[in-house]
Amino acid sequence: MTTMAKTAGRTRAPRSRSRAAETARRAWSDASGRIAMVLLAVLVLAALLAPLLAPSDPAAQNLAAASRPPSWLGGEGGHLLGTDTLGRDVFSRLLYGLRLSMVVGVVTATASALFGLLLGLLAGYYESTAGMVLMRLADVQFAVPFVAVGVALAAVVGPGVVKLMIILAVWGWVNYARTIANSVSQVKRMEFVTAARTIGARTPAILLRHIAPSVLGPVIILWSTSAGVLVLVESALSMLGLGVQPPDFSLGSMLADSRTTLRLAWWATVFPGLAIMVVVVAFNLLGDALRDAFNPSVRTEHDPELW
Amino acid sequence: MSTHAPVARVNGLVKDFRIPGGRVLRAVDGVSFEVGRGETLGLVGESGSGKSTVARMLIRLDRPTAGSVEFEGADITALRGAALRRQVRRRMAMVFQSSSTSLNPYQRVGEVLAEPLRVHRVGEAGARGRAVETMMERVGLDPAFAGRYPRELSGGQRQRVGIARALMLDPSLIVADEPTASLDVSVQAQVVNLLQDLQRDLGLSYLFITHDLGLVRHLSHRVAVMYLGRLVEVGDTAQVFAEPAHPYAAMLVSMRRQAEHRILPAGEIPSPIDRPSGCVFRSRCPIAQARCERDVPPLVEIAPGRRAACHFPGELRPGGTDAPVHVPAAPPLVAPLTSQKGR
Amino acid sequence: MIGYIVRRLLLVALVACGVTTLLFVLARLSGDPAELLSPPEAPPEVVEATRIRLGLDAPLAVQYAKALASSFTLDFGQSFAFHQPAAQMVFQRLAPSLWIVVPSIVLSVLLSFAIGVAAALRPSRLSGRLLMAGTFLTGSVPYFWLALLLVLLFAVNLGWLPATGGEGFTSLVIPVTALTVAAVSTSARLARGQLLDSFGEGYVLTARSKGVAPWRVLLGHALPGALPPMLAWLGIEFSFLFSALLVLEPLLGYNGLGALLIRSVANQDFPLVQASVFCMAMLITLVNIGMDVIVRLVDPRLRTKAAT
Amino acid sequence: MKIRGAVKTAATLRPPAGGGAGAALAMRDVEVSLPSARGSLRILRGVTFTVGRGEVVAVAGESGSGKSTSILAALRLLPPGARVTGSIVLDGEDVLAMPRRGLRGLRAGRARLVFQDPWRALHPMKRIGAQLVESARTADPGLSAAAARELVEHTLAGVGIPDPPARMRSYPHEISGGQAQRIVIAMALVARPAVLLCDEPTTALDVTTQAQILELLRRLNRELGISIVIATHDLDVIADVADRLVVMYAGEVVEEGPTAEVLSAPRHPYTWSLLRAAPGAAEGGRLRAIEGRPPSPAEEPAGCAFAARCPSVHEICTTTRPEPRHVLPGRASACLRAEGYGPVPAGGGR
Repeated sequence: MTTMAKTAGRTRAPRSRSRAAETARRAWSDASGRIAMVLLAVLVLAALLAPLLAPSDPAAQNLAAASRPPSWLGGEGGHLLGTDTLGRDVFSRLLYGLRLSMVVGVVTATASALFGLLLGLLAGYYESTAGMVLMRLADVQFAVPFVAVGVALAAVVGPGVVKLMIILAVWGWVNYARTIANSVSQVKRMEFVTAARTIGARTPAILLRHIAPSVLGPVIILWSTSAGVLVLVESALSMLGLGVQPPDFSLGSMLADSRTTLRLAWWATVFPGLAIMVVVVAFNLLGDALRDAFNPSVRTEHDPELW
Repeated sequence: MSTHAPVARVNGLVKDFRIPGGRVLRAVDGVSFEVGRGETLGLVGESGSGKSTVARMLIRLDRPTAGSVEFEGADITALRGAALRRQVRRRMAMVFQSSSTSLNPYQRVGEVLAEPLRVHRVGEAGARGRAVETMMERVGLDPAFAGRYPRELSGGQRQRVGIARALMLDPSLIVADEPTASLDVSVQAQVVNLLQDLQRDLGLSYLFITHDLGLVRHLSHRVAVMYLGRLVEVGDTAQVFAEPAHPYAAMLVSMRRQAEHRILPAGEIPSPIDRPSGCVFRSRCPIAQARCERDVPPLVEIAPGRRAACHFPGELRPGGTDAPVHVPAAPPLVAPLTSQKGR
Repeated sequence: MIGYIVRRLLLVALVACGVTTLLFVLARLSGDPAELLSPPEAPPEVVEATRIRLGLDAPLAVQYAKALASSFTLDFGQSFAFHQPAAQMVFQRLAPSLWIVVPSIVLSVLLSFAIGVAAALRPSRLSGRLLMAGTFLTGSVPYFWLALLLVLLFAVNLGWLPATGGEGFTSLVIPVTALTVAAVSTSARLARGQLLDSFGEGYVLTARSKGVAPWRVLLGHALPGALPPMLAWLGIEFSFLFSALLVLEPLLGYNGLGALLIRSVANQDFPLVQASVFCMAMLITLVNIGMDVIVRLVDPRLRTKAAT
Repeated sequence: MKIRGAVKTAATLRPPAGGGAGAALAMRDVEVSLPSARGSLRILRGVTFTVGRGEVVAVAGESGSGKSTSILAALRLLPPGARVTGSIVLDGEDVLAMPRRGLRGLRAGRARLVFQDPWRALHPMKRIGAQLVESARTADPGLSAAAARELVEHTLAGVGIPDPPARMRSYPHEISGGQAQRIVIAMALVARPAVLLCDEPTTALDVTTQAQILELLRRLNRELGISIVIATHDLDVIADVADRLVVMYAGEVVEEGPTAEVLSAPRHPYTWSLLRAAPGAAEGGRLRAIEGRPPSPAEEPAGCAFAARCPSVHEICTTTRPEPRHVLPGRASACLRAEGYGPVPAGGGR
């Protein structure tokens, strides 16, 4: 074979699909993954296009049109999901509330993922020193219920959405770091890491090129589920009046606002709650699909036999 | 084959591991040997004998508790950082047991092979690409596989990638830790042939770790036998297999004799945590005497080029000759078909 | 084993220090601790008196040592709002909270076990998939929202249950239901996954190859193998339930530790905040240590690892 | 030199309860397909072989040849979703037609499995004694707990375990590989089985331990008359244990016959190539590798599965699928050109 022919042969032979592309393809081919992605796309679009989609100003009060049931339950004024006790259109508020909830979930999950990834890599690689410190820290963090700290911190620094996100992100990294440190301490014992050492690769290169790609899967899975959890936590804190402060509002603070008027306008409580649930379901489904995509298991889709 | 100047020499290597409970496990206890230029030294032993730990100390993945490692005339026992990379990492390479776990699943074959060059800043990107291509052909891989991931290759192909990676920096010594243990016999033969061809063409030296006696006999010039952290016998392969001096070596060798001549060891291999006093093999040795319990037998020269650590070298011999190797006599058919019924 | 327990109990001390430090720093961050530790809107001379009485004029290191000492003696001072020792109040309020948490844990364990086993036995059939889809949905329900809906339905509309706490057994129904629904999902999914992994293990194949009856393969071989991670999860769940209580108790007007903490934060009743956070942290840590010990008792591999 | 350390003969091992006429295991035209993401994979393609009573038969082949699947299929212990056709008769029972309860009885009392990795086979969280007692009592439900313990103790002593009562109190992770494999064998023996199916019983073990375990198996066969089937990838290991050899390739039986004869004068080019590839067979410093690799279970070669790697391949081999047939008395080969292999020397050359 001549060199030219060889070169031609090489260009003809396609590079195999990258791991990332392959994983994405697997996640998409999974039914729940597809549902999750479509659902999330719809949610993100709804949040982004809220100004276009919302039939009315979400903040506009109209006491004359207060507590109107959803239009399909015979409510007047054509409010799709009714109005709250101040006469604001629930559907419009839902779209705008979704924005803040999604931002809180996604931004804080991403921030704590990045922070946790960095620290987890170090803690897992230097198990006996940095790892020990991290694990003890995690023990302490773990012992204090998050809401308790959130409440205490919010009392000290005052409520507010940015502060809330910072608190959530700082509190969340430990969970990431612990998971990642565990994965790293497993991966670093694998032969390909030893192989990298025998060719003289330096520690940063080993961490970034050899270990990090292997733990990225767990990080992304954790990111997805924790985004859902954070949406929940934000609404929980908002319920206690410690999250988003008026005039801003999230799905959680909509719940908080309407809970005292449950008798008058149940729709103002039910629909924001449902929306939270849909967001959480979407993130959880995505997490599940990604988990399967990252670890294509040999477990067959057949019932186990125990006889 | 072994020439005067050894490429590597280990002297009195000791490795202790701290284990939970404040105790110390001595995995390797005073091991000394040398690997000649262009030579294959087979390191044989059962699991827990410390052979892999010796290899890791030789290639300086682990630092010995005591003893020294010499490589290409320099003491490399305590090297670190840039000096370690220059004197050891560039000149000594390792081939691993499992071809599936020793390759990063997230790197394409081309990246795996280019990495040693990149790490040591050898050549430009284009030159590296050509070097990778040349090396792939050298080890019998289609260069088109450069864009593939390891999981897309067969076990034998992956092991070829592992060998190619070890060769990228043109090393003088390759430490091979059971490189064919995970392969089927037919594929093992391909890889072993490749390793031998490379040795012949490039003048490589191998430290070949294995538990497969047939393999060690086939490809190593000299053999070193380890038992529970100690070296019990070293010598020319043919001589050790013909007339083993140490009872443990005799026992191993007898496994290749016909059944009636096999010497089965008594009981189980002791735990490295509490090794027997005196000679480590005495608890399973058929010819152990009171003396073996007291005195540690030193590894002494019993004949030119032969060393054994036994108070009674050569007294236990496997009987008989080698069991007939099943080399089938009949050649495969090349003649045209006679009966073409073919059902 | 004893050594292990002792070492784990050292963790309690560590957590105690950690939590105290956290609260100490929080108090300093929020401005003048003397003001924080005085009743709200106290005149300057009262604040000054508090500062001297509590030793807040001393150097920070001395104050920190004192804070640690007071944590270890469970002496958090008097509550401003209730004029009682804070620790004592916390202990009084602990019981009502446990009345919610413990039944929720027990119920969720039983339910998730049943669901997990049932789903693991038929992962490919519709019933198994439906079970998993069900836990998926319940796991995504905001528990506080669910509690509100339950109130709306059973208290407001039907009038079967009291809408607020303090009415004995019936007022437990709504919070326990909400928490159980929230907790069951993750544990059921964990149980299913662990069991399915266990079914693939060599020892299950061995048991089947011995001709062991199917129910014994399940209960005697597969289940023990799946147990340790499930037990470890229980400790984590306990922590989660306490977090949820902080939201649920004030929401449902239930007089437990959670409501107390939220109220004292609002009141700036710092001794009470300190006492209740400390109490929760200790409780969660002890439960987790208990779970670790049980896991060790169940799994002999961990036991010898610790011994050698 | 006296050979020390060979396992002592123990009178406590009792012969199997079963017995009678017929083969211990007869597989005929067994096809197994396993479901996978890309459709079903044919793991076994018409496997036929017989294990006579009191015989030791080795099923040899490289990874993916279907040897382990054959062993598991004999007890219907294949992964869920597997489809089996053909006929499997184990200790006189039609395994594929048997009701579940009956099959469980067969597994419990008459045909037992020994796995490759003893640590994986033993439950890590249960004491060894409990696992063996359970084994004895599923085989014989009438056995009292005390009697079962006694039986287990005796059997453990019989397979060469020192201090059985102490071992019964230990957990699997506390013992060495050789002991663990003896214990797994003892776990099968307490049932007094007529057939012992071993799936690579020595692969996970060191070479000297390997010899000890094979010695034990041979003794069980001679003294108790247990029929033994051993799946293995190492022809050397079973050379002097097995009476007969079944060679498998890509889910098919390619050759069958008395061990010594097959090893010295193979009638199938795969067996021939495999033997030549072993390190001991090298002449002139090079091993004779078999180039290429076996077809994957997803492929369906039109002709002989070995055709692509065969040194004596002929056009017809790529189009016609060879069936195993008797080429000599007691010898079967699935090669269209088996007759061209010359006469088999008397006595098999050993």
